[in-house]
Amino acid sequence: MIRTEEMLLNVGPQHPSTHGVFRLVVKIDGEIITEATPVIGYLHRGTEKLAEDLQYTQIIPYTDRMDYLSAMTNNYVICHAVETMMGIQIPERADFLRVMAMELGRIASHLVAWGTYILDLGATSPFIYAFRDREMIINMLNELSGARLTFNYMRVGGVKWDAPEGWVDGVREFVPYLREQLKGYHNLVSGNEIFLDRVKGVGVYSKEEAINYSLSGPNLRSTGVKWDLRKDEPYSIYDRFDFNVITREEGDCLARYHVRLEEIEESLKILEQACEQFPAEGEIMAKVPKIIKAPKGEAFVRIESPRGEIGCYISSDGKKEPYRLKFRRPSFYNLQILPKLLVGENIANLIAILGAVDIVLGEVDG
Amino acid sequence: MSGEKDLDQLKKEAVAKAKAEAIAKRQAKAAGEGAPKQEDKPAEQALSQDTHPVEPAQTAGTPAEDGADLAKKKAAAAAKAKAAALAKKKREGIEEEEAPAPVETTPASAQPSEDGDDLAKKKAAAVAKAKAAAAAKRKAMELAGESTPAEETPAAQTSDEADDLAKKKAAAVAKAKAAAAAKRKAMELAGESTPAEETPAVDASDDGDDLAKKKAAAVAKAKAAAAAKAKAAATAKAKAAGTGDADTAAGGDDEKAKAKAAAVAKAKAAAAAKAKAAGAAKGGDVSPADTAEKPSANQPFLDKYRKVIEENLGADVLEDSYINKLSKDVPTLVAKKDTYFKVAQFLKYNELLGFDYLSELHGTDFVTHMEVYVHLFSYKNRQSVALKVKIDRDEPTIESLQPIWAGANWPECEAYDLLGIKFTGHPNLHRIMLGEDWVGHPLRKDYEPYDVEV
Amino acid sequence: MIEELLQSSPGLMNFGIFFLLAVVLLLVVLGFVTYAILAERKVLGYMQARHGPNQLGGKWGLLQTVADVLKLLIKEDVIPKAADRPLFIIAPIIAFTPAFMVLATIPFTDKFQFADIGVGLLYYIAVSGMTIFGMVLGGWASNNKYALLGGMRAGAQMISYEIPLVMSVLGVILLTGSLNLTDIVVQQEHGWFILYQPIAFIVFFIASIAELNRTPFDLPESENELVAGYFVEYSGFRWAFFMLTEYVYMFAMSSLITVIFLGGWLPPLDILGFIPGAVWFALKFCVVVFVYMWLRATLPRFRIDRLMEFAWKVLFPVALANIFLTALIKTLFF
Amino acid sequence: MELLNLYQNNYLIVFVFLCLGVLLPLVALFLGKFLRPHKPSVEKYTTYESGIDPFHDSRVQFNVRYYIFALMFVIFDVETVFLYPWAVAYDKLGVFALIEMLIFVIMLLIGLIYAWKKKVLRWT
Repeated sequence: MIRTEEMLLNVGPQHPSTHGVFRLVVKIDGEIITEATPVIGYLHRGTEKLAEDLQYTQIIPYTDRMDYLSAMTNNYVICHAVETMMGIQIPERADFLRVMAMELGRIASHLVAWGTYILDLGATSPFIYAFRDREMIINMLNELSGARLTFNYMRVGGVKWDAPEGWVDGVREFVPYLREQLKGYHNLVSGNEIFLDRVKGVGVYSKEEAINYSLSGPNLRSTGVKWDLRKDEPYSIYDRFDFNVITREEGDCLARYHVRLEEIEESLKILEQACEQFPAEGEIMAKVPKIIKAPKGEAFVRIESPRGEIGCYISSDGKKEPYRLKFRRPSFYNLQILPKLLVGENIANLIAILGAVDIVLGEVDG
Repeated sequence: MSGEKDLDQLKKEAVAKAKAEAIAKRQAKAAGEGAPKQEDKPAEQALSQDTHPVEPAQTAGTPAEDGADLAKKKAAAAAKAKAAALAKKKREGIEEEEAPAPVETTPASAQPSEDGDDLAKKKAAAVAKAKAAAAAKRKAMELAGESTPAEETPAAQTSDEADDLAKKKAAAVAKAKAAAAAKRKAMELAGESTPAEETPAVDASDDGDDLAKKKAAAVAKAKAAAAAKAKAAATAKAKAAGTGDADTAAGGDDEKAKAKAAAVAKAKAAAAAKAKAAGAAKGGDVSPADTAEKPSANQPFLDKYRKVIEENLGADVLEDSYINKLSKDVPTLVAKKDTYFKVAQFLKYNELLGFDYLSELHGTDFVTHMEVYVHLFSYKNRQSVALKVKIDRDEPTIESLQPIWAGANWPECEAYDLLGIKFTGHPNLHRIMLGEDWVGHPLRKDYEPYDVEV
Repeated sequence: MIEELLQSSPGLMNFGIFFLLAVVLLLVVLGFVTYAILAERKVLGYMQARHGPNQLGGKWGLLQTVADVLKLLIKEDVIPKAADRPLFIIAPIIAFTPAFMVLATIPFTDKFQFADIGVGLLYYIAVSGMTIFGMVLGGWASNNKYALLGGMRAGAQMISYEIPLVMSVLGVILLTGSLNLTDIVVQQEHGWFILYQPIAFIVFFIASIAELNRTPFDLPESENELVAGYFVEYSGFRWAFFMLTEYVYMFAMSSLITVIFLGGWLPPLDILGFIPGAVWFALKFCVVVFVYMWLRATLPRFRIDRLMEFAWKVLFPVALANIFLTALIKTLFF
Repeated sequence: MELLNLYQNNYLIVFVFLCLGVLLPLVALFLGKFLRPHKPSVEKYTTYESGIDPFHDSRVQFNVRYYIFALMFVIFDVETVFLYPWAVAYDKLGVFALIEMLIFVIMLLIGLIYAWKKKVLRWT
């Protein structure tokens, strides 16, 4: 009998396909993974500790750096938490601006997820196409907030800047453009046999497992759980828009791929309606005290980020800084199922499965 | 609540006996209460009240009215109970303040404290004694809390006050959430009322009895009990103050005094208009308060959760439960440390609850204690619940939820890493963020960076 | 002159002349590689809605690759401590030498050919197989897990695809009855073998991509899984030789496909015969190279298990069937 | 004689290519020595392991899957080598050789099917 040994292979933190400083120690037999141990923390910046000495408004820039691919939702979740505690009503125009910014961010994030996923699978062109289209979104958000990645756009009670002249028209024009591009995306990748071969039936988990492992977002919806906080626990003005919650039943990488791509279309629907309903004028900030002090007590809110449900817990002792701030970071939770999925797969599938989870390390490590 | 109900029954059957026993127990408990570990929530509440007089008092100020409403509205009462729980929590928050208060009160409040423990039962007994019928029982329970210490006359007063206070507190808590404001007011009131309490208390007690009956009739439910507990605690304090040196005691324990004062104030009002009148006034006052409380659409869910849990796990597994108005009205359950795992397990596997999704788990260092906050969600019922547990800060150990929800794995590691909470039964508890060589737990409030350059 | 030289008795004189001619070819090949890389980057660029290199050497970036090579030349040479030093050093040489050797037999036109040996095709296949050693050795010598996996993959993949590659050519050999590449071209005067042997062409083309380690069969060096596969530890000029190997093979393989299936230097129609054969060869050659680049811009990467199964379960039986189909048809109809 | 010369010259060319193929890397690497810097440091000479100090030797007894593919290759490559002369001389050999070769290939095909059924052809 030929004796074979298992080899310990270290994937990351400096590895092209871990999407950041994520480390995975895998035990392989040939190319088959027999055990996988994720190691995180390389990007831990202690946001929650820092926040204890910061006023609420000062925390917002820190949230930009968590999920840096959709910073708008992070901005929103902390503002939403404070507003919920203080019972602040947001002006309608500000709500629209927020929703549009968040949906643009969601599209941008899904585009990156799509592009990098295909790149992980070895095709280079879709990545560039995705970034080309994302660039347009970044430009729009840049016009809105003055920054391309770390927007720091929202404030407790509203938004920092009003939309510049013609901005909404820009969004309106962008919607049909991206719809057209999405068709191209599908033509390019979705039917490709090699692609299907690599993602179909790979990394399958059931509905029950997904729930048990606290997955959320596209990772959860790919198993058929029809749950989207925008629809089911509406916050902001999401109840005014007509859009669908995309689900797939298979629970494999292909299902996650499709959920993301089709969610872009739903976001476009929201954007379209938001452009229609956008109030011509109005305040962009509610009347809030100069120094924001959340009332004594605690609150936990959760909203739908591109990666799943992002939550914010604030425990306040009535001061201007939070007593304890905690973010429920979807990538952190979504990543937990990884060791289970990887056992028995080969290294090529490792990449496919990890890419389909769509993590952002800034978020995983907090 | 169920415990209280039982108490009521017991009270009905052998109120006098119960009273005697209750008193004895209460005394004993009072002795023990110094350390707030009463089995029943009421007891805890009582303790908390003793310890956290201020909060109750604050709540009580407004709550007195609420209490009346509570009595009327059973559901409201449930809400109140929650509110009471909140009040308790607040009290706990105030614990520091409370701590001193209890000491003072202990002598005088020894009885009250006992009441707190057995308040429900004892109170019921006391009430029974007071001849307050079944209706009176609940009140009696509250009263008992009050009465046990001061017993009949003072007890009656206190009990009324206590009830009111509790209700008020609960109502106040639920409504305003601005418990702080209420507290402050209550504290002020307490300062004033404490002295007045005694005398009015007597009247109030009478009124209280009547009220108790009325309320009891209406409230008679568990809600009252919960509220009663809170109230009882407050009353106990008040009593302590009253029995001992109402003024001094009150002065000694601002919080208590406040709570008491709030109660007293109510009592005073009652006294002024005579007990019944006062009761009526309270009722009138309360009703708005109750209505204010009611709006929470999640109240029925909280009631349901509590009911299911109590029916299956016993009445004493939950330390507290309330609607967190600050957090989108999420029903919040506070488990005891030793029942936390059981409750969590139950929340997931019970068919009626079915919280199959762990949305969030983290810990917080509240200096006096550590707290683990778990946000659960049920995809079947589309409902949320928050589960909390308080654990000792110096020896932060708690069962791991990982065996129940696989998703608790990393969050618990994170809590361990940043706060030093040890989760027993966790398959791989390691320092997930900072690495095993990191010294200290950064999110603890007493954290000192080991490396000055970091 | 070449004829005379070939007919004279071999000696040092001949060696010297051949050597000089080979150096010329080498320079041509290096030039091709330089601009093939540039072309690839440009093609990929325009396919991906961008420009590719456009700074050095004018707006076409003509000197970009030259600058890259110079940069590689002055890059520090790093041999990891854990590596097997002698093997590490000779691995790129073993990989490169056969790549250059195969060029000796390729007939670029009817006049321009170096070694016109009778078993040219067999020679090509045999010598090109040597490169696998270089890759496996490089992976092994690096003493790196990724490199080892990459080397193993390279070995397994290239030997697996070698079989359909050589089998598909058998159909052509059946038609020509010769292994001499010049003969093969000459016999295509009345129709390219791509028309007579379409199945063989498809199998050969797919297998050739795998042999070249190009997308979608670039598993040995798949940067997303194995970082860079067998040459992950190589840097500077040593790494450059692995890359050079790949591009020289692309040159050789494109030439071979042109020769075997596309009629070499022959014009597509007799009327177009006034255009020199070299031009036709270059055109066909460029089309093949372009298709390789095109595929690279379009397709994702195969998964290793699918790749191996594809070779053994699809290509190999198809190639085998093609041989007997050809033999049967030839027996029955000709 | 001329044929022999031709033959020898052709292989002389192959030899020239061999020499050149070896010389080019040697010369390039040798000349590069004068151009490139040499500033060693410990980190630089560490094996790449995704940014972590390498652990666990990479030279281990590896999965036999690779080995089995190599064996398969030997079998079928030899088969192919047998096919080559047959193909070249097919015109002269005729149908009889075709049937003979068919039998030979079918026997090997049975081997392939056997391996297939034994799941040897699966990478995982």
